[in-house]
Amino acid sequence: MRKKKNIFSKLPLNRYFDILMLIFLTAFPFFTKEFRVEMMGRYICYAIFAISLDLLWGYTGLLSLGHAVLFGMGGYMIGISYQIQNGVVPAFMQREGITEIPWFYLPLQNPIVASILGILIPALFAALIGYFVFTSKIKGVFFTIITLALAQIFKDFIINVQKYTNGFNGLQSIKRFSVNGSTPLTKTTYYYVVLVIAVLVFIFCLWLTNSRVGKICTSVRENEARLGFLGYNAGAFKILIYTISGALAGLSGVLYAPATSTITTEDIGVTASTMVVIWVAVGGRGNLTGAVFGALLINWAQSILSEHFSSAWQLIIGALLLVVIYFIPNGVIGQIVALQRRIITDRKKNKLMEETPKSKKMAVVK
Amino acid sequence: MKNGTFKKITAAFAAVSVMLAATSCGGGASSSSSDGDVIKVGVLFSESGSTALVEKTMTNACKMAFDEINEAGGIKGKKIKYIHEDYASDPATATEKIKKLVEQDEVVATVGCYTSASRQATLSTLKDDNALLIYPTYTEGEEVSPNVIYVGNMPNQQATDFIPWILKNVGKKVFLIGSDYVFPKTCNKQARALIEMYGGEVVGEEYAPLGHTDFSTIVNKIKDSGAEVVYSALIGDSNTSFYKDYQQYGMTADTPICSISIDESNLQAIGKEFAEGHYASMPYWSSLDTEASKNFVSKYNSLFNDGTVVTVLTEATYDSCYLLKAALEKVEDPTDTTALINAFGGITFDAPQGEIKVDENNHCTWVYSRFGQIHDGAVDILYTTDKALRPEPWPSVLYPEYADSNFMPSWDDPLCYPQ
Amino acid sequence: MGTFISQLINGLNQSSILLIATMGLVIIFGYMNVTNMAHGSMIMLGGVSAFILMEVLHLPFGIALIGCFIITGIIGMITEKLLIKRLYSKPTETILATYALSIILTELVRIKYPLSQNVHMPLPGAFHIGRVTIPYYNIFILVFSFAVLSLTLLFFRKTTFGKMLGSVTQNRTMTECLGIKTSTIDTLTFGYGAGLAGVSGCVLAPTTGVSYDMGSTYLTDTFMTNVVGGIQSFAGTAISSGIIGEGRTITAGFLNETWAKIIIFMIVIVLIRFRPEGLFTKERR
Amino acid sequence: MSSVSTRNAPDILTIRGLTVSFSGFRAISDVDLDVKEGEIHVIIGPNGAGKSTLMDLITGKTKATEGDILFKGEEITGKDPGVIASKYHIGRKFQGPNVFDNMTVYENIEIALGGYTSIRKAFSYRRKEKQKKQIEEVLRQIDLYDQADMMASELAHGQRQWLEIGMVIAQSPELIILDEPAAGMTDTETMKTGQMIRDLSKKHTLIVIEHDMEFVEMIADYVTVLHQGRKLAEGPFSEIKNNKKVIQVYLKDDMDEEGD
Repeated sequence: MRKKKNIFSKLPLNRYFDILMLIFLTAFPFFTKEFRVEMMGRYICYAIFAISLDLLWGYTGLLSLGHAVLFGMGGYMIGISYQIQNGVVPAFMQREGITEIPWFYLPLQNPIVASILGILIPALFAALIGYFVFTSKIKGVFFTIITLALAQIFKDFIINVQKYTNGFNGLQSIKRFSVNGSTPLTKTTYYYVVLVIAVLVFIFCLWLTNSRVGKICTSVRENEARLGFLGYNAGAFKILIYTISGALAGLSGVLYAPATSTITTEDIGVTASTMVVIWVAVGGRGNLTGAVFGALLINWAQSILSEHFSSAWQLIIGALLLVVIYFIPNGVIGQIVALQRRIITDRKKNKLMEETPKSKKMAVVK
Repeated sequence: MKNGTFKKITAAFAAVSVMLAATSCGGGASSSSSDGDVIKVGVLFSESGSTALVEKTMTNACKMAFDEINEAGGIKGKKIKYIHEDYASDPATATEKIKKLVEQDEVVATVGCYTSASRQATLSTLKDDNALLIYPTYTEGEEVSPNVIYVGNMPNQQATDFIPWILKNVGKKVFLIGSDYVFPKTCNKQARALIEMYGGEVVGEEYAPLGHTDFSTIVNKIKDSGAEVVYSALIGDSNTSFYKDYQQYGMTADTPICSISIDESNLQAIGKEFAEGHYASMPYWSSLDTEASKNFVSKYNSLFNDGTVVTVLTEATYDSCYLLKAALEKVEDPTDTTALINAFGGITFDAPQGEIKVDENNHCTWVYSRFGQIHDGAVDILYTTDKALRPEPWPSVLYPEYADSNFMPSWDDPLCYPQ
Repeated sequence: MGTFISQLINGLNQSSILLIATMGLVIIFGYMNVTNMAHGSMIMLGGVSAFILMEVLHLPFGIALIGCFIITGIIGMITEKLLIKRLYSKPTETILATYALSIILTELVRIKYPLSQNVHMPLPGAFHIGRVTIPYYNIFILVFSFAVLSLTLLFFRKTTFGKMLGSVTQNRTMTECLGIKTSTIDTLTFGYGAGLAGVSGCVLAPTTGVSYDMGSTYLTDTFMTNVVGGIQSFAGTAISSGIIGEGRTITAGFLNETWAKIIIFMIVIVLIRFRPEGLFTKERR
Repeated sequence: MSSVSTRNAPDILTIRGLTVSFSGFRAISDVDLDVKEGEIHVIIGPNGAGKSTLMDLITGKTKATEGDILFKGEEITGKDPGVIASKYHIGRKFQGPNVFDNMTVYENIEIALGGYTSIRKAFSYRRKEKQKKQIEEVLRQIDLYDQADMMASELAHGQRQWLEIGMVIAQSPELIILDEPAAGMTDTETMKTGQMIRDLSKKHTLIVIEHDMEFVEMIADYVTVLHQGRKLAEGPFSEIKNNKKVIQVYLKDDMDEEGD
């Protein structure tokens, strides 16, 4: 921000909230059971996933209902990797008469390569879809519809090529990054690895959204046509942000699969895609904090509450979403930020009025 | 200004600590009750999501069985306390919930999981924590985990008697269909081998995506193939459309559908007129005319009036609970999982379907094979095996090499289960 | 060749199902610009109403059709009054709100009817021409969907009320100036669109049975069909449902159902890429 | 060609035989137009005369059916808005404030800053002294320096109009198109806007669309009158003011409108 000595130099409230969440998450393993830590680790992966959607939807205004496709691609890369360690052909392939690891899976044997591909491939895929969608005149809603269809088709596809993906049953026994048969990371270590990566992703997104590129993306959301007349090719920026978002979604998938030791088609379809949209909507979009908060809160609530209200959980989610849309459209965190913003602006307006009473008076008189 | 910020931070800290307190309370409440006079058992079935409905009847069966056991005095004087967790039809949640049951609630065993995907998702936890899952669903086999007891039948128990009978009594040209995923494909692979072994001919094989509703194309292909019988492993609601389209597009029960994957709940949805005359095979049908079966069905129906019906899954889940009871009675210390698993070998139970037995070696269960013709929305049982059939997780017709080693690879073979 | 011909005829059935399922969306999405993610649920509601009317109250199919139209139409109007009205020109919020609505409707139905329910076939039997079989009911769906299409077109083009609907959705401010009460018109239009969705659910019910999640498969299919045909074009939608229905069935005849879906989807994406305004719409200003 | 033209500067924008029709309706029909470097060229005409459509055509928002648009002798007909803005330096302010509402005034101007529109440039952009000075200068020009940190949506209507003018200035275009810059402003604000435009013309060429005749008189170097998609007349304001055809068609219409 500009160096100007006024109330603006103060950070928005949500940044304090970020720090609190970080403190909470860092301390978390010290006072809970290991399986809760593992659970929270999984939710942090979801939080990264939510951040990736926030970049696309919150900042750029492009609502994807198929974001889990990119997430799933990352997860499946690492998942496949642990099925074919040491050149063993997994049982589900043998069952279909495959005796050798297919050539296109060979690079995935190394989990590190698989992780990198798990980020690159979703990014490339997003770029490709982005190219098709954003260089034409397709409007916002159409993008949403296409991604929705994509989610459905991709799930069908993964189930169909069961020879290579174990279809509906998904992939299991995904290790927490043991390379060349080394001992996998312990649950708590892995938790911290995920947390550190999440923090890095968060900082990266914070930088990105405050950079010129990020501001351009925000202007796409605000008024895409106007941006064109300022000399920008909005489509290129949309492809860019979709690609970055895809890479981050892929990364979250790569981290997620070892955190649960499994990845299945439930993680990639329409339902999974809409869940992440709901987290971001409830938490608040366009400020990163909301995405993280929403992902952690809703998943945590689901885990705790489902012990009591399991059959009504979907109903609760539906109702919650309606409440958010009609009463706190900015989401929980977004509402807090907006409130703070309003208070500051009011003060500023009052101050300006006090400073220039004469010119104001003149305007009224004339 | 700084003061204000400080206040806000304090407030937020307070909020967080409230959240924490709530969490630790939730954690503490259930783990504190691990005293000596109850035996805790996990029940892991979905209450929400796509398979919730099917799993509801399984949850009910657990409730019914454990309440019966407790009324009859429990196990060596100890009552069973069952803790139900919902995995929302999502395998990843199943992983989380099995961890909760094992690590926090410290259950001695869990009865649960419906889809293969959810069962497989729990395997690594079961292995890491050396815990036990009793799995009641009929399954595709080709997997045996040392931490799972498979009470649901293996495909061979539905097919080995059914297929020769079909070839002899119905027709030799068979068309295989199924939903597009692991269970139907594996079952059909075995069916194909059996058909060829008994001198039949497979004239076509088709798979429809899960939840598919337009079967006109597949029915046309069946018609063009000249099939005399259709062998079906279609799952769930697809069956409704399939049986309807089958008749709508001019096929009749003269070319019957022989299904290994429909039960009473599907029959209700398909409708009497469309299911009439077709065949189906399962270890248990609620129409079974024995004292034990009739009592079981009427008791279930009197207890639960929630739209669910008794199916093979209900029965198998009920059996699972009783097999667990028998195993628990055999061991000194119920928390010794290894001993408990070993205790299952050879255990028998006089189930509604007849006497069943857990195999001494391969963790699967000897169950009956029953098939019949659908008439007026129920199955008229035409054939029942004399006694329970041997389970073959790796069916001998496809894997003769395992026939001498309990129909499975050795326990340390990576093919045995995903590890 | 035999496969081709029989698939071509089967494709007609899928096409007419797509057409009738999409028509409500042409009105709600195309004309009113409401991205209705609850469209699938409204189809499902139609199916459930059909079950209640035909199997519980034992009313004849013809009355059930009208009943379904009225029931879902009323639910649609209530939806519009309570939820949609406040969200015009907020596309994202509309998507979320209608999605939330679809969750709620689905769950409510699931609680009441957890099992998939059978609705009897009102027109059993079929024509047999050589090896090709055409069920009477398929012919009914085909004729019925075109009848509904023509009626809707007539309604929009010829009746005063229909023209009013058209003009409200085309130019809101202008009609407001003319003193037409747009909010009532909006409610009625939405109700009409929802009613059409309900009718399609009723038509589908005897072939697929009724279950709480029956709408989900139609949601993407109908949106795709609508977008390919041009969102405001009934005729375009008719043609695009023909193309998608036939394309999918014929592809499935030679490959399999899953690949047919994937291939048609890819073609649709390419089509949208080069004709975003739909295949059969003239470019508007 | 018009005989009244006495202007000597070279053409910055030349339009020949421009026509566009929407499903048969000719919104712009065979229009010729010359805009000289450094002038304030005001386009007037009654509602529906095709003024905004003409601007849409110049800036690439709408594609012409026939005819040519030349910028400094170079064909720009049918190019994309982004290209026309970034390569040919034509900036446009829309009718009614068209700004980025949920961004601060400062950010609005910063985004508009010319020369950083490609992805690569956008990444390499840093807010150094030079850029800050540039932005602050624009903010002073449009008198929004004190409001820099306010959201655009929080500004008054007139201020939003200025903000958009500021965005156009920040683009550092050679040709600025202003579509009704003073619409909905108070008298004071209108005066201020007029002064702003006069100041701008020292560095830029401007095309301004206007309704308000007093305002036109205040700023115009040269006026073109459009009517029903055709050019009715052109010349200095004093000439136009007395043109019978114009009075008949336009001024009368305008008065009717104001009478509404």
